[in-house]
Amino acid sequence: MADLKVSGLHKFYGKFHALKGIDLEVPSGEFTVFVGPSGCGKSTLLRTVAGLEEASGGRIEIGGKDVTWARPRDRDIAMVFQNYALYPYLSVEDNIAFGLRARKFAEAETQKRVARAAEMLGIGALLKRFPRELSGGQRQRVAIGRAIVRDALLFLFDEPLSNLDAQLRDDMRVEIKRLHQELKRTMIYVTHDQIEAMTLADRIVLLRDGVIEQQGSPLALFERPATKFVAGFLGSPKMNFLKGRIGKGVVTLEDGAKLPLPSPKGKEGGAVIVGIRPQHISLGAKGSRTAHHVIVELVQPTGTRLHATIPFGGSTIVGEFDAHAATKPGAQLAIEIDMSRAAIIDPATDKVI
Amino acid sequence: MADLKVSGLHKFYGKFHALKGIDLEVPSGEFTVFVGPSGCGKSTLLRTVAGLEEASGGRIEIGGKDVTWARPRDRDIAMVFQNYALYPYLSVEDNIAFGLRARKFAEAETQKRVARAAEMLGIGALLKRFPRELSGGQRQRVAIGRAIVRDALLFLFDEPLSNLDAQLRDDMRVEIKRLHQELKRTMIYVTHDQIEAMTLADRIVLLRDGVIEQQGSPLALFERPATKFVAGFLGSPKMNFLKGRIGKGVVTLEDGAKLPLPSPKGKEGGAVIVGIRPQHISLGAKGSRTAHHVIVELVQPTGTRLHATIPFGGSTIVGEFDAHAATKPGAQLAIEIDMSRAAIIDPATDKVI
Amino acid sequence: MSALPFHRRHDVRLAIRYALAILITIVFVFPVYWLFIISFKTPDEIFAFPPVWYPKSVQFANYRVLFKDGDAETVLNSLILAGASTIFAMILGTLAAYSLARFKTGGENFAVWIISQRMMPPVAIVFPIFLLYVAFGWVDSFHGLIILYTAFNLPYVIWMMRGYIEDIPLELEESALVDGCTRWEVLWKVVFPMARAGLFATAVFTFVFAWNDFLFALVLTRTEVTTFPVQVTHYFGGQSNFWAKIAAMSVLGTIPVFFAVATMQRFLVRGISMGAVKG
Amino acid sequence: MSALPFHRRHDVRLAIRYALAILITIVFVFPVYWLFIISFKTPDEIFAFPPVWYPKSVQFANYRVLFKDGDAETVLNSLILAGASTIFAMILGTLAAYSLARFKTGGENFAVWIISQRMMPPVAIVFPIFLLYVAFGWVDSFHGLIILYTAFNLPYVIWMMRGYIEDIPLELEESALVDGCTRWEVLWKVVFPMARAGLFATAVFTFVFAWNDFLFALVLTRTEVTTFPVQVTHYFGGQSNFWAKIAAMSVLGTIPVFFAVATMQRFLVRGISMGAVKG
Repeated sequence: MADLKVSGLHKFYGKFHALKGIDLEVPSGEFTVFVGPSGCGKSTLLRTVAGLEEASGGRIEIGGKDVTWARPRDRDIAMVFQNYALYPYLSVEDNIAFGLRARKFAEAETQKRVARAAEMLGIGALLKRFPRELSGGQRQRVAIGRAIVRDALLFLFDEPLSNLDAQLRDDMRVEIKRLHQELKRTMIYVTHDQIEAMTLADRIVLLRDGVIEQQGSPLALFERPATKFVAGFLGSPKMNFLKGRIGKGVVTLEDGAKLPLPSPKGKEGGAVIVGIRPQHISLGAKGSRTAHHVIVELVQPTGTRLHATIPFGGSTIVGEFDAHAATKPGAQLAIEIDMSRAAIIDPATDKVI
Repeated sequence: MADLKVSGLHKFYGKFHALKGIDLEVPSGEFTVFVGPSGCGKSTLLRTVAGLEEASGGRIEIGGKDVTWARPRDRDIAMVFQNYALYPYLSVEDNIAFGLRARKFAEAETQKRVARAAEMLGIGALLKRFPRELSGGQRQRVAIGRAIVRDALLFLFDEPLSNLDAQLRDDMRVEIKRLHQELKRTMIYVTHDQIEAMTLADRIVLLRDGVIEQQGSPLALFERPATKFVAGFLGSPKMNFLKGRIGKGVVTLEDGAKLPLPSPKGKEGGAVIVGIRPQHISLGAKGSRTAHHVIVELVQPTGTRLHATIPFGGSTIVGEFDAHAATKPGAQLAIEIDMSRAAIIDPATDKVI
Repeated sequence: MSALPFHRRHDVRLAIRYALAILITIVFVFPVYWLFIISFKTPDEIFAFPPVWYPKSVQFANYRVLFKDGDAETVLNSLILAGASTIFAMILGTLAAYSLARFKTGGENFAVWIISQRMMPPVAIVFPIFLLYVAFGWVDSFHGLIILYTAFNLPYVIWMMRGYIEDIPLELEESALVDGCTRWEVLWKVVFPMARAGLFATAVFTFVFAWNDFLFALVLTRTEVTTFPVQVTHYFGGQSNFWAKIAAMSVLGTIPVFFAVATMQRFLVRGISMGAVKG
Repeated sequence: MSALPFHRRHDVRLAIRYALAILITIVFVFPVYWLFIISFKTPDEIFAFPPVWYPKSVQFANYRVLFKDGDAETVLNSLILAGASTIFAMILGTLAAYSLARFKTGGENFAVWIISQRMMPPVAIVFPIFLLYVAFGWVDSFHGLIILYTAFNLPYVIWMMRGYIEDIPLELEESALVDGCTRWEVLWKVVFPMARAGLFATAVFTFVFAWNDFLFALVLTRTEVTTFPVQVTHYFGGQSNFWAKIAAMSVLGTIPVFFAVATMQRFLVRGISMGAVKG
């Protein structure tokens, strides 16, 4: 059963066409992530679902009920905002209880629910404090608490972690995922961060310029991207793209280097773009027939791994190696490229062949 | 030769002791990164070096000259700010030329330098535009351009990338590193992001609560951290810390699990904390004598890799595995821990033994 | 927001500070002191030369006479007029400001047009208003002046409150809408508490503007609702013993303003610095 | 800043909008229209009943007489006084505001104290000032009123400019200091250009305050520097042909304000909305 069904949804801001006919179903209990670069329409889509923006056309159903023209309060949703949206003049307790009191819940029930939500999020000791006395992570927890006490059909998260620093973001990510496993509710999460999308989602909906570019499980999108855009958007460091021409069982790159084609694709002589992930470039033996000899331009250690920027195939690629690969700018390397996992892209359509 | 020498530097804000006697030398031509959690004093240190904050005690020498009480303009420094600090009423060209004109450079020389800096940063086509017409990345480039035309002895960067999104941050990081290789000038860079510190630095200065916790090359700090704080601060996902007691050649964890000690450390029966990086946990054969049998609690795929959260040793650890390790919440795994790379920490002092 | 560091010599700060200190003393403090002193002086002391810098004996005769003559009553009239018009202007103005801030009613230019109204020379509109009031029979009435002050202060209230409301993060209101509030509940439960300091600060200014009005009260009142500023000027140009009366009246008329500012001080501090702290 | 969505029925917006529209028409637009119309009426038309809603023939007689009688000269006097005092108040006030904003001179309470000065009832201080001016021989002089208007507007300028200056990101100034500017150069090259819209908006208000002053001009001038508001009131309570003269004077006296607001409109829009866009 789909808790949210969006059909033919359009949204205009003046002349700007922000959503261009979105069709989408979010199955009950799933964690769905809307992801894409800024301006792709992901936030607009979420806000239109919430009723904070008015649809310019199309239909939105929540729990089987048409809510396209309903007020936010009549949509059975709860929402967590990027900047926490806590009321500075209310205590943590009153902040969490705000939605229940607005809906005239009995005070005893309100108290019970607030206590349970606070316990679940580990903020039981903070209930009497005020938002200004809390750290960023604690505020985000209170904001989540305010959403979950509501026990709504749909939980919406609008980039909830982007105001936190890297370390805290990792921790909160785990916590949100754990919360989803515990509550088993339908959650929709908006982010521009591909790593958040990959790690959190049951299903990723990748948007671009107001249309859905591809949707599916994180691994499906990562390993079988439909377009160059998807391939380049997911993964870090970014996929390397090299221009080339199809030959007999090989792709010839701009500088003449040849890469084997594991299966025949495209027509011979046709232009293609080869997409290679940095993780699929490895160090080979010097003198090996399949290895390419290159000179390292720039090196970025990350701890256990190392990213090397290497001029290759008429462009510059990044490879990920072991931290002790002993490469320095100027060093000579022999690299092997795992072409079985490369994406072959038609430059005319930007589609993966 | 040291371009910057700081001795016994103290800084008070009212009663708050922000810098507690910093001693530091930055060798000529090196890329030094001040890193640490927010409030550690890294920005205060940079701003005091720049003369934007007044030292409460100690001595600052730039290029061998005591500048402790000098105005910023008399310190021979150039600085890039987090929010770009571009003048919205000046064109890109005038922004870059601002410092040269303030110092009464000849107009011909100014023009030449601006053109060269713009070319180096690939913003030659933007010179007539205004900051509001630029993207975040372009603005950051203009800000860097304004610093490099000055040709100062010391280049200071105050979290220059933290206003950019993840993708752009990666790109600009590479560009700053390339710029340093090209210019070979002394650069000091402040960030709270350990990945930026690791990938950019020739030398990391890790601050905590106003003192230098450890300094050295990125790999030295990552692989031989002096304290638990350093071990936990660098690396992603974070190092796992498990409480245990020293036995004969082993560490016994809280739940009774035993980990081998590669070399004798600490005294028998003493409490220790074992620090294990997620990358040093691997999948072992089921039934192997050295493997630990665990149940996965949470899984976060990142593309080619996967982070699994696993209850173990009386706590919860995160392990990094291949994306196709086929682990799901609830799955049984056998894991091997590479104890030769573990950090053994004395819980009394938080020092690595 | 950190302060700029202090670099010993080359600094603008000292120059500005001295200029400021001297100006403040001459222009602001001295007249107020002089006024206060005169109100306790005997008639002889007022025009003595060299001037009497501080009175030999403090005497309340000048104040006692105010209550006998009914002058003090005009202070009460001013209180009623300023108080009532402030309440009305705040209610109407805040609602209008919300509409401008959140629904962009009329756009930026409309907001500018509204505040432009505040710039219309009072002396220019007082005449048609007088004709209008004669026609309505509103001259020399409380409701006439209350309506006028309300209308005259409305642009200011709209302008100020619009700024304060725009400073409230939109998400706070959106969150309340999602959580189950109607738009009116959002106003009560989110907008008013968030803009409280601004509300009080604006109310103080509005009160003071009405309190200080001289021209409208002069033209539109006769004997029934004489206000304190008009009453004071009745004694201008008179004998030396009137000077003492004027001084005493002035001190009396300054007391409500003093209390309004003093009791609202913490809101004024917050309201004035609101813009600065929100980043 | 996005606008809130419009939800068909349950909405505060319509109610507010109608109330606003009606109020504006009655209170602001009608008197101005009436004034304008009267200035072109013949004496007979002015007190006609039923009222003449628009004059049959436009005639400039009322205006011609202003220039013959020297009434128009008082508009020029007002221009000189308001213009000069605005320039002085802006220079002193902006420097003081910079000191308050960046060096935290005196702290928040000092800033509130300064703006509190603006609330002092003018009618209360006009009397000691009059005595002071008599002593200095400044009564009925241009410099006397210019100094007074400067001093009276200073708190307002300081308060407004302090807000605008605090809105300038500190890094812009720091960057200029590092790049080689002295503090004075920072003021010229960074603070003034950045606060330009605020500067102009504040100057317009300051000009209008001085332009509209009635009380100080009434008390402190005699014949030499009569200002336009004082001159207008000379005709109050006179014959019906004076009404026409008053109307014409009022229109004439509104023109400079109209021009000040019109030419500065784009700065006013920016200055007024500055707070809103900085986030």
